[in-house]
Amino acid sequence: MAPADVQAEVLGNRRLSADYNVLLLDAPAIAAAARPGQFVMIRTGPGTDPLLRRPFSVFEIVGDGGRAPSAFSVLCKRVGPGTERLYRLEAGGCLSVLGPLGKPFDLVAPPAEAWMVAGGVGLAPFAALAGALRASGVACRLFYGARTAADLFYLDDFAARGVALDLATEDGSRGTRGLVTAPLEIALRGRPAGAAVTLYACGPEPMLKAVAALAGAHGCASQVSTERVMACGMGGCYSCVVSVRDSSGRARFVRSCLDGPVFDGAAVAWD
Amino acid sequence: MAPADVQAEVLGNRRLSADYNVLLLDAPAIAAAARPGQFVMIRTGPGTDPLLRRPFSVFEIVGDGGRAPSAFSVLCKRVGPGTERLYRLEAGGCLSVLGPLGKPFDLVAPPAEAWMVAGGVGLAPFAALAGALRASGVACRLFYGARTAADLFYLDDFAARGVALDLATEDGSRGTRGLVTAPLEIALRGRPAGAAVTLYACGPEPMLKAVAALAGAHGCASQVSTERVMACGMGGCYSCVVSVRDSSGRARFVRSCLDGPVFDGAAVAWD
Amino acid sequence: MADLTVRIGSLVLKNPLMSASGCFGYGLEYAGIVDLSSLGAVVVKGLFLEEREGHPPPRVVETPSGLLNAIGLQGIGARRFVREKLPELRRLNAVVVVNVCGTTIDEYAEVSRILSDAEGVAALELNISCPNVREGGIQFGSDLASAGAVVAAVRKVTPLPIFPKLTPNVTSVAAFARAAEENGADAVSLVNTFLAMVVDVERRRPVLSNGMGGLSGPAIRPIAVRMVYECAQQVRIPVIGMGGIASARDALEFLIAGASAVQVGTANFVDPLIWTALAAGIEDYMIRHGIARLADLVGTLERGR
Amino acid sequence: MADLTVRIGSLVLKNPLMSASGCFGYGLEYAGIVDLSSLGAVVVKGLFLEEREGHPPPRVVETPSGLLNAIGLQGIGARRFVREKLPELRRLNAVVVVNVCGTTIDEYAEVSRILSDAEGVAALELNISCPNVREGGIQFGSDLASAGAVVAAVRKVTPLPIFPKLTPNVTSVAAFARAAEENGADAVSLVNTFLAMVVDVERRRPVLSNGMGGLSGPAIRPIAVRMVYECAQQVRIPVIGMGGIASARDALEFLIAGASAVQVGTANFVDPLIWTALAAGIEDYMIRHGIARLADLVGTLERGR
Ligand SMILES: Cc1cc2nc3c(=O)[nH]c(=O)nc-3n(C[C@H](O)[C@H](O)[C@H](O)COP(=O)(O)OP(=O)(O)OC[C@H]3O[C@@H](n4cnc5c(N)ncnc54)[C@H](O)[C@@H]3O)c2cc1C
Ligand SMILES: Cc1cc2nc3c(=O)[nH]c(=O)nc-3n(C[C@H](O)[C@H](O)[C@H](O)COP(=O)(O)OP(=O)(O)OC[C@H]3O[C@@H](n4cnc5c(N)ncnc54)[C@H](O)[C@@H]3O)c2cc1C
Ligand SMILES: Cc1cc2nc3c(=O)[nH]c(=O)nc-3n(C[C@H](O)[C@H](O)[C@H](O)COP(=O)(O)O)c2cc1C
Ligand SMILES: Cc1cc2nc3c(=O)[nH]c(=O)nc-3n(C[C@H](O)[C@H](O)[C@H](O)COP(=O)(O)O)c2cc1C
Ligand code: FES
Ligand code: FES
Repeated sequence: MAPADVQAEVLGNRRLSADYNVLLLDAPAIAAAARPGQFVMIRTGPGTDPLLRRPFSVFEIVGDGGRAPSAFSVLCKRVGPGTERLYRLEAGGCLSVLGPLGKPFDLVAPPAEAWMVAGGVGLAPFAALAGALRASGVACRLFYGARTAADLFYLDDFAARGVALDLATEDGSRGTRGLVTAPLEIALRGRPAGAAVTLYACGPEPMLKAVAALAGAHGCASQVSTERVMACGMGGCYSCVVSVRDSSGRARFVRSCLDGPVFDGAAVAWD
Repeated sequence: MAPADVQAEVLGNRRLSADYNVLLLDAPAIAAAARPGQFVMIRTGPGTDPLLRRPFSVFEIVGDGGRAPSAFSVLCKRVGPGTERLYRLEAGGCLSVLGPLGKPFDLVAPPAEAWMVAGGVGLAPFAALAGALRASGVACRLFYGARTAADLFYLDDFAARGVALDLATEDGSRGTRGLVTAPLEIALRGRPAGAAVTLYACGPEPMLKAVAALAGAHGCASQVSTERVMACGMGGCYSCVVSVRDSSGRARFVRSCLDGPVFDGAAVAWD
Repeated sequence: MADLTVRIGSLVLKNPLMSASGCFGYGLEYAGIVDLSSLGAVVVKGLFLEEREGHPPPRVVETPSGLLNAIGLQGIGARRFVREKLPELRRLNAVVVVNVCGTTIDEYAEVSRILSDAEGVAALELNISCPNVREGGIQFGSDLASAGAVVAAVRKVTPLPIFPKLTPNVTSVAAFARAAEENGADAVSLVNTFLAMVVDVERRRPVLSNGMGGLSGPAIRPIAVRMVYECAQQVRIPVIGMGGIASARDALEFLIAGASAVQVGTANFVDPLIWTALAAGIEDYMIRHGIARLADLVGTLERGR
Repeated sequence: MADLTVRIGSLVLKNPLMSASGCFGYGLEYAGIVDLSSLGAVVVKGLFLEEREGHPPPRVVETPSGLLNAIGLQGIGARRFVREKLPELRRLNAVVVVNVCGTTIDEYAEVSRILSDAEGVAALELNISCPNVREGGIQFGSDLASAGAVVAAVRKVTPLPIFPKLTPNVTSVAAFARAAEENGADAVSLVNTFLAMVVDVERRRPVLSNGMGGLSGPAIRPIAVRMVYECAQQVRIPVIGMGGIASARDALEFLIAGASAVQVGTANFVDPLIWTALAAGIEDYMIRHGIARLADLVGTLERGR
């Protein structure tokens, strides 16, 4: 399915905190085609500084009642000039949005369980993923870590979808104190022998690497969503490469915008 | 008086038309010091595209009841990316504003009359000028030309200050059809012999040149506000030069941000 | 309707718009959203004889109105290109120009021979200007004799139009354009990227893994326009201009300064559908100015005010 | 408190921040809002022996994240400067560096002599790199022998520290830095502006009255950083870096790449009060990284990841 380049109206900008916001974008062509784990490239404004589009995961896919999806949202964390602009946007504005792009997550089917592991804004691909998995009856669990309790968002939404939550904060203000991989490891240890679990991970690279290692150690599959600087998002520039082992075990640079951003955690040649 | 570089809050943005707006800026230091004909350099937003500040005349100087001026406005015409940003600003935003800068108009005193000649957004310096002149009892007349009737602004305000209006539009939709210099010439011809009139002009360069020529032909003084690309507004770059004759009659390039933007129309070496 | 055709050596292009090498993959990546046959030519990623891995990430970093890259010419090599990409490009009626790389003069010639023997390559752009590989690339492009030698060697093995791509990192680009012309080039293309560096001040290391990289994008446009003007003044062969083109107005700057055709690189990342707007904008300009043929616009810059 | 002092030849500056020539008038224009004595040095507008009118407007045009200028070195000449500006600059305790221009080697020497004889000039920056005047300037700066000859001639007539200002419009800036060092320069400063052009497509003429101009501002910063790095690798004398510095972070890029001091030009137009923020930002960085003396930061870039 070819991506679309649309002028999307901003239907709403919900500021979750001083740094996080959720933009709801009117973009039926993208919303209808998007699969969980895919991303869009957003031009944050006019002019040439910032110059490039910025990649964002498709967060929620919003349907119009029972009809086809007509809008989708992105969860943004303010870290620089591009996300600053997105944070300040008002409803009614317009954005160039190109997508959906990249390879989505592979969806498991029951009885396999899906355990999602999110670090910070790495939560972004999991609203859509949880929606799709729950719709096909997959048992879902979300391991979600952040700096502090105030940076944990959308907990009620995941809970309402029937996703079990395991929280962790670095300052211990909510859930386990420390990294989210700690409760994950405990859960992996404690799971009934033979229960098929696939780990889905999105967050800082060290977390992805740790999740892939845990998956390996506990005989689970893992799908990790990588994050590289992406200049084009379309396969045109070769900026976004991730080192991935091919079937012969040789590590090669592959474009994460085309062959990812989701990769088999076991195939990534972590450095 | 040294200029100030202030972070001015936008108290209001009145959009007069699809292209014109008036920004009211909270900047007591500038408002109190500004004299009619001076300008400010405004940074239209963050980032490096657009890179430079943009020069704008001080339009209205707004007092706080009887107390010292606390705010001033600028009249903006949308012509490019910088003015586009200013057009879109919302009240509550902040702008870097440097000023007041440049040489103001010399104010005449009664019985001399002041005839202001404005072309389009060249109206900008005349609200403040009319205010100052009327306060000292100078008879004022405004010759004001624009493309079309809808581009003539603030007529009631000038009228309310006791300024006589002579309008011209290129399409004839209001006032004389054609350029504003036509009614000006008629008025100059018709004025009582010996009546001292100073012409104040701001607008496109051909208009300034014509006004200076008319002033010369009719034995009036003229003060013209020139418009050059200005990179710094402070005398640092020598980008903004106007060719002006010195006392010996030799034309030299002088910086319009320091020695202008207001010049004696008779001294400018028009090309 | 204005006549937008462009002639480069024996090649006639339907319009002056080309993708810049390395900014459009092998073309096929964009086939889903761009009609490749609507471009004057599709210039594909630089190819050596063999596959290349390129540099580790980070490979790019954004700069004010610019992009710094050190991809390191990751690519599938000439033979795999002919086998795996060319048939599909032909099927889509793309006019294919291949950006030819080499670490030796022999490699340039060998890659050129392979591509000339294949069906469906319209022209060869000789990349003697890549700042991101130690061997080859800019090493040939910053020395007049070597640059000439590469062109002469390729000229011997191919009947295809060839255009060396010049580096801006020299005192006189025009001297290299003349050397290219004298050695049988059908055109020259310029500019490749400017050698540049961004420092990560917290880590006190270059941001890019390779250290330095090449700067592209609107930031460099005024320098590129100047260089295209200088070259066009000094050679009779066509000049293919690029560097920061992001709108029809930008493309017109290059054409008026003397470019017969233009390439778009970085701006394609921002706006992959840019081609239609560029073609329409140029045509609109020509109609507005009463210019029937593109060739009548090329190089019409007047000096002085 | 960190030690920000910088030594350039016999000169000790209180901090590494200098105004770039041509971007700060004669300094006095800013005296109302900037304490001139708080700058490491005030580098004033380029001066010939005699007054100069410069080019007709338009003299500048904005480009993406850059500024193109062809002022044409309008100035009051060395003698009037000494008479009319220097006394006030001394009164304000400014460390004054004069940017010296010439159309002949003799003129460089004569201007340097006049300025050396005057009381209150701390150093001379030799402008062998202005792209905007036909005679002099870049003509000396793009030829190794002439560049060396200018430095040697000025060296003979002045005891003041001298630093030639290098043009980036050459294949190897570092070669010019070496030539400067060999001929007795106390430092080199770089970069001057990049020769460039903007075309007014409607009028099919250059926007600037002079045709071409020099590009400055953040757009060129990554190229300037690379050149400063290259020069610092190849000479032992201090390098004074500039090109697009607009924040403390930007200044730190240059210092880490090897500049002992930095100049700020275009960004001063946007933010004339930038100096305090720059000094504070550099000092803050040094404290945060446990660097006591600025000299311990200069040139600490590590290569590789
Ligand atoms: C596939 C994919 C999906 C993504 N999904 C999301 C999402 O759903 N939500 C979300 O918020 N983000 C997401 N991201 C990340 C997001 O794209 C970036 O946060 C965004 O591009 C930042 O843009 P910016 O202009 O705000 O900041 P930038 O300035 O572009 O980048 C800020 C970061 O880059 C570093 N940086 C920039 N320049 C330099 C330099 N010169 N030296 C050193 N470091 C530098 C900064 O330190 C900082 O950490 C995703 C990324 C990818 C690849
Ligand atoms: C002293 C002074 C006072 C002023 N007062 C006011 C005022 O009160 N109100 C007001 O609205 N304006 C005023 N101006 C004018 C105002 O400063 C400009 O309109 C503003 O700077 C435009 O900025 P911009 O970014 O919107 O457009 P820009 O893009 O900077 O400029 C737009 C104009 O420049 C031309 N231009 C830009 N780049 C090029 C190029 N490459 N080739 C050819 N042409 C080009 C465009 O054709 C266009 O006409 C004043 C100017 C001066 C000098
Ligand atoms: C990511 C990237 C990769 C590039 N790869 C190549 C290449 O393989 N061969 C080549 O000749 N030029 C390459 N270039 C240079 C471009 O083709 C072009 O010359 C340059 O980017 C200037 O044009 P632009 O400003 O429109 O991008 C590359 C540029 C970029 C940004
Ligand atoms: C308007 C303007 C005038 C300049 N005049 C001079 C000059 O007289 N002498 C000189 O050596 N450099 C001159 N320069 C170059 C600057 O000193 C500096 O080298 C260049 O602008 C790069 O720094 P920046 O990007 O911080 O501006 C001038 C630059 C500008 C923008
Ligand atoms: S972002 Fe350009 S190839 Fe992936
Ligand atoms: S605008 Fe810089 S000197 Fe006038």
